[in-house]
Amino acid sequence: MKRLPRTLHPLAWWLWAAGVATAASETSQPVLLLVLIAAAAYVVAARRAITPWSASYSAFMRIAVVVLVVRVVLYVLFGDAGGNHVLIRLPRVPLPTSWGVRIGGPLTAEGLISATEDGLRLGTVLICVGAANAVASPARLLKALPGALYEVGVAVSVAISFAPQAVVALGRARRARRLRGRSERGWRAVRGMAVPVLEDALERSIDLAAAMDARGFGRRGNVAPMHRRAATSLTVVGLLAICAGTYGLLAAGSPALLGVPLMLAGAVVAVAGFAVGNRASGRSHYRPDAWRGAEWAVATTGIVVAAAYVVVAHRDPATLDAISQPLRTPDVPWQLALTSIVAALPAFLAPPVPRPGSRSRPVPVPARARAEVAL
Amino acid sequence: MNIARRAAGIALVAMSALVVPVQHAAARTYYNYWSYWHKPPGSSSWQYSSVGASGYYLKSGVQVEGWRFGIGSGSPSDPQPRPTDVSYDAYCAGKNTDKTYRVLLVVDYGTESGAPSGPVYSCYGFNDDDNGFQVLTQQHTERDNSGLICAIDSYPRSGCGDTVSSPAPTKSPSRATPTSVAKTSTTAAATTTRSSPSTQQSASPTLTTLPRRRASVAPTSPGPTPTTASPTAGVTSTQATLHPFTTPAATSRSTFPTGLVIALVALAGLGGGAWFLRRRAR
Amino acid sequence: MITFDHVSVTYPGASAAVLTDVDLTITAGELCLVVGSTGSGKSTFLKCINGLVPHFTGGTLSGRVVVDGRDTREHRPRELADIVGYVGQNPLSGFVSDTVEDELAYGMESLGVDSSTMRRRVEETLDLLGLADVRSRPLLTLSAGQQQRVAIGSVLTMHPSALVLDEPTSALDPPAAEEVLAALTRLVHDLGLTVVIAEHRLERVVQYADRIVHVPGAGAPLVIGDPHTVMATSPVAPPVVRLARSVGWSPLPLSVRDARSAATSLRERLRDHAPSPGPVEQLGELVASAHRLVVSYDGVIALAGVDVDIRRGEVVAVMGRNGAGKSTLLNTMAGLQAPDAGMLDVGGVAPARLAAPDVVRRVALVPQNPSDLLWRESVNAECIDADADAGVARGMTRAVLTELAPHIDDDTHPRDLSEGQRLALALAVLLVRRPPLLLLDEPTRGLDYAAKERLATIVQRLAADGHAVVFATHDVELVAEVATRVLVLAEGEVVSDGPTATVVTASPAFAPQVAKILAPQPWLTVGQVERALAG
Amino acid sequence: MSAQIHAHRRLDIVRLHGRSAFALVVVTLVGVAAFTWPFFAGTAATAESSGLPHSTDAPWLFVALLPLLLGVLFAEIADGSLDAKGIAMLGVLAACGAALRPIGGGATGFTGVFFLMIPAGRVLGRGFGFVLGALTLFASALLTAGVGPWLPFQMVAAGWVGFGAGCLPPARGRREVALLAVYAAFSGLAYGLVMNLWFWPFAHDYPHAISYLPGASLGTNLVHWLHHDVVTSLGFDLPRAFGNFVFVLVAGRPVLAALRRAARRAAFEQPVVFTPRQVSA
Repeated sequence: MKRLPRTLHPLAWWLWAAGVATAASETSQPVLLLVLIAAAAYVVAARRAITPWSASYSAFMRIAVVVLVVRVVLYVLFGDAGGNHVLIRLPRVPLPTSWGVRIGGPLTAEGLISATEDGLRLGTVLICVGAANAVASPARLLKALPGALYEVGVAVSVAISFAPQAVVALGRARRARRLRGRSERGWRAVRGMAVPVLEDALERSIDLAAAMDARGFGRRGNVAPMHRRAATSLTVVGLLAICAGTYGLLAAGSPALLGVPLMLAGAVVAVAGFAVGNRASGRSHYRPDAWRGAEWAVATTGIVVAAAYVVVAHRDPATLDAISQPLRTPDVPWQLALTSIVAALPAFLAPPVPRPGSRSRPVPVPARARAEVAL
Repeated sequence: MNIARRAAGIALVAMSALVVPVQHAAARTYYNYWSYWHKPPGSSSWQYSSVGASGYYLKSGVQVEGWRFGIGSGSPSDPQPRPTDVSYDAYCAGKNTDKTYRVLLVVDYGTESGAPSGPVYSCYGFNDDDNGFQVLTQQHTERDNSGLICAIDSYPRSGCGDTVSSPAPTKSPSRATPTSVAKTSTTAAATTTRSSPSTQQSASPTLTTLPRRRASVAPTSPGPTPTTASPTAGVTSTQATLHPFTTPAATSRSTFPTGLVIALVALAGLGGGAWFLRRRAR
Repeated sequence: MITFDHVSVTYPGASAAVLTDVDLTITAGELCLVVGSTGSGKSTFLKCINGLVPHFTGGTLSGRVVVDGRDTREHRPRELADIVGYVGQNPLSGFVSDTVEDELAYGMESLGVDSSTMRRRVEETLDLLGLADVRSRPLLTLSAGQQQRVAIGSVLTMHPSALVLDEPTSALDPPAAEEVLAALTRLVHDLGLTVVIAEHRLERVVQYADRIVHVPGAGAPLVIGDPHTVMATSPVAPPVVRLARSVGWSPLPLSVRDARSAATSLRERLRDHAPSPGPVEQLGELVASAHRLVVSYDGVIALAGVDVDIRRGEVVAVMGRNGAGKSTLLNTMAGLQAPDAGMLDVGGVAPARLAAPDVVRRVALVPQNPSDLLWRESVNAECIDADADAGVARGMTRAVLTELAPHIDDDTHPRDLSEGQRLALALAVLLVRRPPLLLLDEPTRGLDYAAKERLATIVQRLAADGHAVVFATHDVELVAEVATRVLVLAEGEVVSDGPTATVVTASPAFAPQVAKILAPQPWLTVGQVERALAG
Repeated sequence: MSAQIHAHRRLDIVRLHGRSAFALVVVTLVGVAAFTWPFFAGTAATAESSGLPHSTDAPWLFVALLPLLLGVLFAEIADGSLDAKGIAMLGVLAACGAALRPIGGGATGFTGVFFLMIPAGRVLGRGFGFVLGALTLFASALLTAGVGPWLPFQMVAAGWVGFGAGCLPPARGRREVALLAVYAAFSGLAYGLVMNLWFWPFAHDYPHAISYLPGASLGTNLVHWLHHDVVTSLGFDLPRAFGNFVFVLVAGRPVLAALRRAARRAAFEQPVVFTPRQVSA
């Protein structure tokens, strides 16, 4: 039977990606990591939304490679891993021992491989994120924001729709400098360019505010005060629990109950607060993204993969271990090999993406897809 | 507004309430973990290592490195590798005299039931101040998690510094007698073939300096070549050195690598598929 | 429907009231046109209707404004959103979301309209405003006219009973303005909405208005009445009205159609006169000449082999629909864009090759948005900067400015000037270097009649001083007023190039109102007719 | 002249009171924890005791937790103390910040994101500064498809930058600009160092000298962390700091003026008065 093309709920995609990323972060088994990358690549290739962000996958791919390289270079620089298969001994830069830093020294096969594995793991996580960005255009996440975050959501969507104009305005300002016979380079140019753009933006913000006000922005429906109060108290309690949980997590040897469990409980309560507040806000949503079977299916695949890896990681860590200590041929548990394939299923579970021109919802063209990773 | 004030109040109370139990809860938490010990040159007693293995660099001269699996609170009062009075000369007398750094490595699997019988002793000599991690991984395999050594020679099979409710009655070091030492040492020799081939080598004087490795740095390295060692040791050592990618019995569970094959097939299929789809999209 | 009960408004920090004792009632289904020069208080008047004044702007409002039974004292703008739809000047700056559909739905979302109703209303509105085919397009990719229609639609979906529009076309070029006003009149006639609209393109709306409110400004009392009576005296009036006044027709015709029927006698009287030639042109030497000029932006050909010579003393109007290459021609002449082929010679050199300072000595371009050229905190600072740039004695720019636009305060922030004054300042800043060639891109955008007339005189004076002026525009009235020569571009090619009178009268599309009224006789401006009748 | 009056008054258009202030405190506390836990998580075994299977799971936990907290915070702030003007101002300023971000290409680490949020925090108040900082990075992440686990951390860090700018001591004229410039440089550097922290624990397999050692003493880890920064990110942080400094120094004054003027024209906190009809003479 023919499935109608529609865009999957972004949240489903992100759950899937998060699951795969979690799985990747559990292992440093290169073969498994490569399978996960391939799975993500396949899904992206099959179910890419037609947005300017589609390119982000390859962008993240490049970043992942950079991460890998950096990682290996670091090892070569400070190579002090174990292992007895010495490939080469770099001359050691004499540094006072007190620094605790050694540059140079033996490079072992074990060290090199473990560095690669480590880099590969980080790279895989990045690639999963890139996949999510590519299949679910992040701007659509905004529509999935809970009602309590409505105002902030508006601010962000204003920012998103205005940013391209700001870029254009920057260009105009640069030309204007030339028209006044100033050079458009150098620090001083920044001033000459920034000010007109900023002035425009600020003037616009005032018109915008008027327009929003006139269109009923911030007009709360008749909210039952008990609703409001319930939401509030839930949020507050949740926050407290989270605080306590964090504290318990970090305080040496606090009872286990005080750590993650409390934190998660707090999170749940806070979310409940959101839900209540959500019902309380007298707003409606125009054509909200549907959450149907396909969404469930895609989300599940992610969760399954993550679960499998986590379980194995705690049952039998040795199998997920690096193959560098000691050097050995990777022994891949067949269960994991199979689950990794599950990660590719969304390529078939998700409905086909609508072609542009039909009911697709385009989004303003952003600057070249670029991802910032704290490295 | 007043809600907020109340909330803030609750927060304070909750926090202060939390601190109290945590404080003395922290006093007694015990972990079942591998503790790391040194006997620097000149010292005859174990010193609990404050830094991780790969952070500890050998001192020049004669010293002892120790690993002990047991229940402790992560403090110098934790059970020490046995025997506490072990010295380099007790096991490595006259070995590696030409090396700057001489090490006796003691790996003590502890007293729990199911632990590989040990301790296992190995003698090494180095010309570089390599770190404790390198010393350990010369001939032992390890499993670690974020720098913390979880298992040595795949013991324990799982877990990593798990907490235990109460400290098990640990044997006080003083009770370790010379006889027990002798016993353990012999059992070590006996067990080697089962638990870890490395211990056999460590027992055999010829291999303790790893000739191939030294050859790359110190051409003048003396000592017989592996082939002159005892047949079994000779075989294992040549395997370990010439074919680094041998699968130790400890970690391999299936003779035919089903998983690996599946994984590789999946890799090829998915990768190829993705590539093809991308091509077609253009 | 909408009642002003002795309303006066004073802004915080302002000494005098903007509106004093406004007292009127606008009945349901009425189209009320608000006229007045820029800064006279039109916007304040409109903003009172949905409570933006004083709730949003701050200030003191005495008296009462009641809309559909709701008093703006008790109801903030957002509580009036479902009865008053307010649309501002610049459509783009009012947009919250990024696609047409979402924008239309936005208002309803905050009203909490249920989703099936929302869906239905959006579809209705899309059809009503002819936006169905762009429903899923990003707002940025729409034409200005479409954007303004979306802005209107975005308030219509809330089914208000009154629509308030503050100069909905002032930021648009005439074709776009046409679209919007056409849509509006359809609304008035089809939906019977109450519409209050401030507009300075009277020639298009005045004939539809049921009532006109003239805001003289400076807190003076409003003039309220039916179009004919108000127009008879109003200082802001479209050419057709000014012609009628000067000839003394009554009843006052408000549309070209009425005027033509009234004009038979006038045509008789004018038969034996010839239009006095416009500003006499003594052609000086060549300042710019393009030969087979080809320019393209990333693949798209913007200019396909343009030939044009421009001499001192000429005022050349470049006309043509959007995307015909008008701006490109000007930008290329100003050296912002390098030609792909052909020869361009401005003052003996190819501008694109020159460093910025050398270019501005030969050619000055005022972009569509003059405030791009201004980045200082005060008029004075701006002038001093310009003096320094030009390397002339301090005060020169200021002098130029005062003769372009007298009485502008030194300390005013450039952004606080009216469009006309800002244009003057931008001109002054550029003219202080006395470039022989002056380029203006859409100079009349956002200017009211008064400002336009001032611009016309400025341009004529510059031409008389021996500058060559080239301006791209859609504004036929201005062209008729000042241009000595018209250049019509289409798809990057010159389709006609000749003296204004011939080109403009040749096609009704480019004909000014007077020409339409007095056709076939070649009269272009009220001025010409008056001169002829006087002499 | 009313300009002067307003320029000298410190605006605070996103007032933090009651729950929103409390939420901000919580976010900050948890945020601090999220960044600095590597230093305080005693031994890896402690982490174990509080339910953390691997110490490397902690960052993931916070990755999941921070967005929720930010959400709560924004919800509380939006609830009441954020009107249309504030939202619109936030939106366009965040957009400008996002538009400025690519300046420098990112290759050098030199970016314009902070250029606006610092003066804005200064002029429009610390609450506004925090929200603007966080939203700027959020928006630019959405625009450049840079959404990822690092985003919540970036948002919190940038929020702090904006908040700090709002807390700076009063100063006028050149001294104010200088003050902001120094702060900009400092925050540029600090931002880099802090952002390394969230990521650092993932680097537990890094070479010993620069890697995170669970269970090691605070001192050791601090030293290792600094090494890590010097090796991996100082090359990005210094240009960023320098860029911020020069940006603010060169364009700080007009930008501050523009913001103050806008705040004035937006008539934040302007009195709204209704008087009965005055009988006109």
